[in-house]
Amino acid sequence: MIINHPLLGPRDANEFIHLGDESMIDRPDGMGEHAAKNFHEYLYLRDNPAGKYRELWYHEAGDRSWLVVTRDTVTHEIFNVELARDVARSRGRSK
Amino acid sequence: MAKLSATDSLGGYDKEIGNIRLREVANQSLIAMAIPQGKESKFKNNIKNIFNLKMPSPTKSVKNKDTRLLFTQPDQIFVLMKRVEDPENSMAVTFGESAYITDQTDAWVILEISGESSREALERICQVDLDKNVFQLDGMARTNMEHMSAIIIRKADNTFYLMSASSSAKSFLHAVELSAQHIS
Amino acid sequence: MKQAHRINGGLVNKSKPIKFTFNNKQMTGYEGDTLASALLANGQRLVGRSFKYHRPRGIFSSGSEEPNALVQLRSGAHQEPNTRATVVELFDGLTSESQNHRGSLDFDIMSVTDLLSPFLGAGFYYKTFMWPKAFWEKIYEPIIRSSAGLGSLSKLEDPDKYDKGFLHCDLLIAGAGPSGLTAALAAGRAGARVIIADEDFLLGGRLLEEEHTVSGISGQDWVQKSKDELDAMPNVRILTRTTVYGSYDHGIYGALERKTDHLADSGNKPRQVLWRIYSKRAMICGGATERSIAFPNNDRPGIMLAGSVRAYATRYGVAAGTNIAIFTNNDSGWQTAVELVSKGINVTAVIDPRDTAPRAHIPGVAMIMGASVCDTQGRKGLNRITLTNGQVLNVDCLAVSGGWSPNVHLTCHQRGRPIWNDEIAGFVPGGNLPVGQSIAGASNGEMTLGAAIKSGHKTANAIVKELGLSPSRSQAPKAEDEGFAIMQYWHVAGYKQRAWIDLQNDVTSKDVKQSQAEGFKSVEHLKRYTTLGMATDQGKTSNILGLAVMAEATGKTIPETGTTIFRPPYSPVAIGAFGGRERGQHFHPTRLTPSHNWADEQGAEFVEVGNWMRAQWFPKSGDKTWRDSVDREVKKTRKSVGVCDVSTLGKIDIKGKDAAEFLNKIYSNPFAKVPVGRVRYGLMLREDGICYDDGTTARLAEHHFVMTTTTANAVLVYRNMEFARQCLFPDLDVHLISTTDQWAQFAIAGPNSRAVLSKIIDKVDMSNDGFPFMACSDVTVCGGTPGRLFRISFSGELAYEVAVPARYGDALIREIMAAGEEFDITPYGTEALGVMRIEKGHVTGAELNGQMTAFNVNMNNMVSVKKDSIGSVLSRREVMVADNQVRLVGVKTVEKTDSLSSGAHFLAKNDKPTTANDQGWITSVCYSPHFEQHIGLGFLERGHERHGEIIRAWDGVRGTDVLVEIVSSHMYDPEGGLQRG
Amino acid sequence: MRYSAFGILKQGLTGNKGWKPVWREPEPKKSYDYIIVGGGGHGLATAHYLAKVYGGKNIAVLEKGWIGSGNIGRNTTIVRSNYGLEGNQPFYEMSLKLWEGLEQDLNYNAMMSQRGILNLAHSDGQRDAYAKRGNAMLMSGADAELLDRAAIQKMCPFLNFDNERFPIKAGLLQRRAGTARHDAVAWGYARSADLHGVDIIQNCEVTGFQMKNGKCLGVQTSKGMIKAKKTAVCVAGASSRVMEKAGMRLPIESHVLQAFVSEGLKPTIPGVITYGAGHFYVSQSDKGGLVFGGDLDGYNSYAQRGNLPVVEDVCSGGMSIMPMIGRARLLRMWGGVMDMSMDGSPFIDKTGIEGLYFNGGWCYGGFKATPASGYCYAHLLATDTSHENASQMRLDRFIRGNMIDEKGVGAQPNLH
Repeated sequence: MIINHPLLGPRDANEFIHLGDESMIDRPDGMGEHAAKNFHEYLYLRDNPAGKYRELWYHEAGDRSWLVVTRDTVTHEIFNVELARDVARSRGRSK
Repeated sequence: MAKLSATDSLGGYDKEIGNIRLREVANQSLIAMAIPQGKESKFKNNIKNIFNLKMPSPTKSVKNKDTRLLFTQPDQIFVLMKRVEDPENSMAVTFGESAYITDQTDAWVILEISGESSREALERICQVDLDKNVFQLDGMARTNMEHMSAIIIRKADNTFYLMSASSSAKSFLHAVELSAQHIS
Repeated sequence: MKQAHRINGGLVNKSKPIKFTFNNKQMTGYEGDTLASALLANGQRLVGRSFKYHRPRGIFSSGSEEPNALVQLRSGAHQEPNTRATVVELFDGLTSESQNHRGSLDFDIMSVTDLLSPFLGAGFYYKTFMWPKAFWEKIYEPIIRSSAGLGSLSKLEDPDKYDKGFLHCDLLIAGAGPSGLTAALAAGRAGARVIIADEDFLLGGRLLEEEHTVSGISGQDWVQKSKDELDAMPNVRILTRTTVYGSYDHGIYGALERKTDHLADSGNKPRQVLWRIYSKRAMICGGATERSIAFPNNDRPGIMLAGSVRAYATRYGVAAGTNIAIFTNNDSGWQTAVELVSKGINVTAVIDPRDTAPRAHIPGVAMIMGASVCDTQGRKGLNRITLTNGQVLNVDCLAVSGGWSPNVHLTCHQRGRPIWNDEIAGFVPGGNLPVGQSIAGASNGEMTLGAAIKSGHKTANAIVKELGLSPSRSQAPKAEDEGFAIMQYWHVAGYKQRAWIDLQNDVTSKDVKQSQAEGFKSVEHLKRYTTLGMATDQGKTSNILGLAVMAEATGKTIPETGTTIFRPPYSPVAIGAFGGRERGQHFHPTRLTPSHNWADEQGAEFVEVGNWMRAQWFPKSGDKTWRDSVDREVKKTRKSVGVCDVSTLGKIDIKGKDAAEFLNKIYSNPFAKVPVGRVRYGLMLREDGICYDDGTTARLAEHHFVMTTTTANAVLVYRNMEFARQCLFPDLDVHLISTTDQWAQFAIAGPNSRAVLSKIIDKVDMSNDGFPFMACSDVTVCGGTPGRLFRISFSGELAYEVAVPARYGDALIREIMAAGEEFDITPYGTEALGVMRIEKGHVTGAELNGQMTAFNVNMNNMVSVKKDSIGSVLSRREVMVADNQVRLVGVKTVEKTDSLSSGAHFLAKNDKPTTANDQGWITSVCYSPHFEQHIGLGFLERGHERHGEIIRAWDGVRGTDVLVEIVSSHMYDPEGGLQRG
Repeated sequence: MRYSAFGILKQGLTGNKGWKPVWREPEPKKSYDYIIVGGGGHGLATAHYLAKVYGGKNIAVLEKGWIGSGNIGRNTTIVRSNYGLEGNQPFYEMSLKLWEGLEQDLNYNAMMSQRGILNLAHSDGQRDAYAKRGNAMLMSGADAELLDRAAIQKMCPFLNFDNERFPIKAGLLQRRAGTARHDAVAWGYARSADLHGVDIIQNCEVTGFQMKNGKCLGVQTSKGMIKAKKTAVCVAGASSRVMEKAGMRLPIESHVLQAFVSEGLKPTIPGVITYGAGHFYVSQSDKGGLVFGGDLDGYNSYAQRGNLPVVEDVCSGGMSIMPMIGRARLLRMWGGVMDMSMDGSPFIDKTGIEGLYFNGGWCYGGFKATPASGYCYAHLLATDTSHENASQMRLDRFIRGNMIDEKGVGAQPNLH
């Protein structure tokens, strides 16, 4: 596969490490209410769609960016690649 | 106590294989500079003032006679320059709060490959497109070769710098050497 | 031997004879021959035996679709089984042997299986070999296995080299026949970066094998002219002997180039190169493959594909027989007749089941319409055929054409489904081609030369436009559209004799019908039940026949019956080529420590630790065993001082205003308030609450920490920290960089370590107050070299770690050894390191194996409940902190002379070794020179409250069972006075 | 029709015209006591044991395509019981024992071939981990042997002992392990289930569940509504997609695992061999093909095909440990969809919905589990209690913190 890195352009996917669902960004508050239940759902339950899927890849052999890749799990077509840090910020993560 | 003497990763390797020349480049310092959050423009100005260079783009290095700047991460660049002692501290003085500086000189080995067939040899280990029109002069890419992390820079027409981890320098040299042998 | 079947003409170089052997028989061919064409030229008809019934087999085709003519090429370690004679280029000294027979090829005793064939039909083995039960393993299966397979491996290491590489292009053209060449010319002239690849050693495809006129000149001349033009284009790369074997995601294609296979001697260059081709666009110009017709006894040597008989005559100057009949259901068989006759080859008859002949007359050839071949004779070579009209013809070669199947394989590798085309009676690509892929020519069902060339030209020009280039104004070469009409006629039914569909695996039309009768009607069931199409030819000539016979048996149409999926590779690829150069010592990179050369000079034994090579111990003369060395290193270190290279530990520089806060989230224990100049031990959990890594982190400045990780986890820890930094806490001002390779780091341990280091370190107050336990500092060493000093201890002794830039590591170890000489300093390796950490009770990867919690290792107080750090919440789940969990303990043998072994399980004294009685296991053991007995660490149910108990360490796989006393894991200097002193 | 040597002889002498369909092709009834969704190995085995051992009646197996078309139709056919954890080992040992009697149980030769599995170790730590595992195997009643380098060299002289990057230090051998003819397993179970009255309905896709008051009353299918007292889902590879129709999210991701087979060769490799320092395992089929594989591709996929990096990685592992295979040719490569669970271990459990049961999450180890999975699932369906050997294979184990994580890599499915 080829991942079109937003900064570096198209790069072979073998330079990247795949982590999984984009929702791994949405880490619950460990000191919040229902933390145990929230962490169980966060870490273990998956939508696992056959089709469009937003997932995290890490450019380990390249610029060490974490990316959010929107990819079809049936055709492997890639629609969009974003810097995960931007996505994280847009989802309200900060410090 | 005697002062410590330095040992280069490949002992100053320099060899010709067919029409390819392969040599270790050991007289350089490599310094990582991370850009503190909120200090981007200050950092950029310092780069301009100190090196008289612009910020490198993600795929192209910038250079002058002594110094080359490489993009390595969205908030980090590498400075490749003539060898200085303890660059971390000397640079820290110059850059102050506008950069976090880490010496990387000893973490890397630098090989220079040159000659007409250098591309043909690199074709065997480098998955980046090195076509003259695509990977232009001063182009750079961080990638992997034979399971080793590598930075490739196009220095001249058929001349490339190849940088990889110093601990596996011998394996890296072997990979490049073999590529030259397999085509010649 | 005279080349009795050689005729005039052809593209072989008759001035360059080549000597070769088949079954030790000396033969001669010419440069430009394949092994198959040379064998035919020498009149060698019998070349192999079939898989199941050991039927005699001859050359069937002239390309990579060959099911029959498989040989073992070369000899010794170079022996290459199952090699298709039809694609082997002849070279001087080539040796080849037939395979799959017991006894000689002519008298194969295994051919007795043919007589038993009524009992060996489809799936027979599923219904038998079950009685008595014990016979399967001992008798039946060994017999089945020994008769399975065709050729054999030498069982010696493959002596050849392989390599890989990466190519990039705008347009990859797979296939250099008429459409491919036309496309390459069009795209090349427009300035596109083109790669054109063909599995043959010559460009031209069918133009080499058939007589055609292209743009007013002979097809062969046009090929030469086109090649010359392409050769002159710097933007075009021609890869002959290169099979594009697979289509992968996003325009990536796999191709295998045979570099030196056609040479007697590789000259120490790689035999094959496996290319990964990154293409913006790709064109499949793969042509078509001819198939046979299933008629009774259609498997004899001499029965061949008609197009191949033509190819042997036209390209190789070889007559496949002296008396040839042609059996065809389509017009191409007639063209074969015409061309053979024009070369002076005797064609007895053309037999065609159709009513009307496509031609009025071919001189000297009987035209037998409305008839089929219904039997053949000749055990080891055809000598007679019988027709449905009762005629009997004496022929030694029967050229059969059942029509042509477009080579759609590469369009299907991403699970595209081809669709049936009634007009050409074949599958053509469906609409769902891989992104960026186009197809032209016969592989797209454009069966005539004229149409193929036009489509190659048109498709290439369309691609050129998509690439943003301007098509050149040149016109498509002109060529005729020859006839290709076909009748869908698949098998000659109604006869008792077997009619072969899959020649290699011996699948007959009866097997297909039986499969249907037993309910295996889906194409996939058919394939699996009968093994149709599973042979080395991947069913290239048989799949559609099988499908057609199944369709007829079920009363369905072919498209209703379906098609099987084509998977890579297009033709089989050597495993060695996929492995490339990553073999032996170069399987993975080797990482060396800064003191490696020095340790090597000391005669150290090295051990692989991940990709690192580390000194395991340093033998001295007088050491009888490795234990002698290790014991000595431990004793001398504990008594005086020792030094060990610990550079392999992961080192991460962490800088930024929020570095402390960041570490506080990463580590389970508090890190926000570590003072500058201090080191803290940190425990890292995964988000699921399991211990994951540990190490010390030093605060060298307000905004600067240096983390150490275990050697094994360095990359993983870094990755996870980048994840936390970018994805979880994107606004923290914190920056990471790996400095593992930057620093040479040595542990100096033992009561005299301070004295040794005082000689090395410049200007530092080394007193216990000046530089206490867990202190750290930037320093200079040996008169000015920048370095770092940490007072940390893995051994439990007074100990330090000193680091300098890696290029000074070799010098520093020598200086340390010199400085330590007066204290009898010893270097120690990973074994002594392990002994001392077990004595001290420090955990490593053996304990933190990814399954253990802080609770299990008695460090639950290190998981702060006052903050939210990675893994803290889920570390508190009920089962993970239950009372009956295993806990870290120390163990000592009750008898001092007993040994312990890691991996032994704990059992109560009188319990039997059962899963229910299992109480835990031993993770690490060593002989302790300090305690003068074997000790270990392990996990035991409620172990923390069972110190003093005597239980068993049972190691069934090693056959030992010893009594052990459970003790605290902190065995050596439990109060820690030594390391603090 | 009972299969026997006499039967084959008789058929052979009479033109093989008397063979009957191996299973019926019934139309679905309006309602069943048990519906098993998924006609793969596990579903068919469940039907067999439910009918034969637990006396279940009125059972249907619904299959979307042709039976055996899922992972049992494309896998590397390894049968073994060499696990280390208590949650797994007794289950897989039960499975191996069922394999050992399978042919007699089914009157069908699935060609179970006990030629052993050898896991190579390349460091002292790996050796000790194998020893720990081997001891757990022995405790469960399985067989295990720890071999040293010399013993391995004697057994497999063709391994790389001379120029290896990661020397062979030891090996864990289970002699009773081996391979079986994967398709035949599905066919054998189908035939037996059919003979016990189970309706096997092919080309019948489940499109939804019929729910009422939180209870599952049956399934909607491409052949209409079918009611069931108990609906048992067993569709590994498609678990998430099917259970989503019941509103469930699972601790499962779908990943692609590639496998490879070489051209047929005369006997070369004695049993199953796994490389401990690279991603490679291999065996040789009864037909002579080297059947081999390695790691997952690493990304979520339902595509049933993989990509080149893993192909090359697997082959370089193979060349590293057994450099004699260089000249053997890779004939076919394919990819299957794996139900990768969050700890690498499966589920056989009730769901929170009454009448709906779930079996899945087999990762890439489902083939060897087929008999025990069917047996334990049948037990659960018949008794509504977990079989003792599957008692930890529960859906709630992550809430409770009872992971069965053999590899110790945590909640990251692509690493299991």
